[in-house]
Amino acid sequence: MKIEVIVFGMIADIIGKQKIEVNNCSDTTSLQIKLTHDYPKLCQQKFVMAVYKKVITGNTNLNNGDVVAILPPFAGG
Amino acid sequence: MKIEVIVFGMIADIIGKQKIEVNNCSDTTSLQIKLTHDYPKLCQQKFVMAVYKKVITGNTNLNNGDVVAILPPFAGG
Amino acid sequence: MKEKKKHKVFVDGPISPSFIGESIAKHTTKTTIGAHDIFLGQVRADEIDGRVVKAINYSCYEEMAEDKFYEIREAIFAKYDLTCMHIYHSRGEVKAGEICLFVFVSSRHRKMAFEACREVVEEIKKNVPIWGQELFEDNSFVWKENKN
Amino acid sequence: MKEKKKHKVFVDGPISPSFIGESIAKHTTKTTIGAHDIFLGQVRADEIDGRVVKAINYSCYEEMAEDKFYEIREAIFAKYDLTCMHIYHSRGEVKAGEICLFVFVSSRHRKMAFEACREVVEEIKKNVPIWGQELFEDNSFVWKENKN
Repeated sequence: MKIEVIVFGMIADIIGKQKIEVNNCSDTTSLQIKLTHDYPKLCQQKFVMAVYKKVITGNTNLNNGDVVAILPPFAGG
Repeated sequence: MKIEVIVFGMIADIIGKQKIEVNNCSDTTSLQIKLTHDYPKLCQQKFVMAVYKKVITGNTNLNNGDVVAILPPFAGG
Repeated sequence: MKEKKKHKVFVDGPISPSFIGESIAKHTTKTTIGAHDIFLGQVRADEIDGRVVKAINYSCYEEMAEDKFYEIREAIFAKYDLTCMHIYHSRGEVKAGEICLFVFVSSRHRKMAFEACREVVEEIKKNVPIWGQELFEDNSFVWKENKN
Repeated sequence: MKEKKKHKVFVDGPISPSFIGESIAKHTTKTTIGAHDIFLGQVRADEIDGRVVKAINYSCYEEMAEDKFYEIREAIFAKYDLTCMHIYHSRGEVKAGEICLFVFVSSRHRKMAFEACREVVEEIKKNVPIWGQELFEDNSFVWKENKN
């Protein structure tokens, strides 16, 4: 099972690319644990996650091929 | 004793000119009584008076040569 | 950085969109500004008793109006931390669809700009001696009344 | 009279003052409008740890941002009686003193225009996935953080 993870702003600086693939994460909490394990600097970073362009507020199930975005605090305007 | 009275907007329509001279009014209340006597249509009209560009809120003494403006409701913007 | 220079508020006829664009462009050098709020009053083609307003003819008690604009300016700079503020109001005829009032407030942050701009517009409507004849196609008119 | 046509929000680089002037001019034919409120965000030359910001480089999650702009638009037309509303936001580099955000709200009366414009700006700052690198003279940068 593959999840496509897209990252923005300072999160992209930490991860070093704009898109990664993550295997074997069945929900957003396990995805977050895996990402902070692989990229420890993420722990010091504020961010929200969006599944298919919708910001999630609690743990959300993921399916093969889902697109999850990691979004640091917005700074438009 | 002469008071110079300047009028604007619909008040000028009622009086038929933009400036008149009024004699023997020692305060703004007596001026108002004289004006509404001479121009009865003023009674149906909302207005404030300004002495030397300051809107007055109560009866105000007048001296020879004072300039009093009769101002209908403002409609700027 | 505060700019409190007094300029002429009244302009003859409508305020042109290109003048507004040029006013905005002049602020490019003021790099402490983060937020502008601009209010524009535009003449509506209102229908009144079956007749349609084609223009408003503005008149004012100019000496008193200039004093009031100055007081509004002083009070707003005392109350808010603004970089600059400009007011322009038409005198004479302004057609429906054209602009008769231009209030331009600039500040570091948006909160100040929004609040100050709104307050200036309310003060102008309430305290500045300006009147308008709403002119119809047949050259008859009614005196404009401001609503809240 | 409501105009809810979806247009592209993102523009590459700064929003020019003449574009703003032209946008205002386009509303001359809409004679039910009595009030416009325009908010402009301008890049500040802030000093951060002794270095001065020379520009902001904006990036976004474009697909999500366009969805959010659409949601903001729908919600604001449902809540307020507006004639029209336009939003433009920069993408890429915008120098200090240049304009990066243009929100343009038009209504019959000023109250609606003021309230809707302010609400749109707050919604953009809060809910649209846009980020900015504050660039310094030496090409180093920090990520911009929005204040309330």
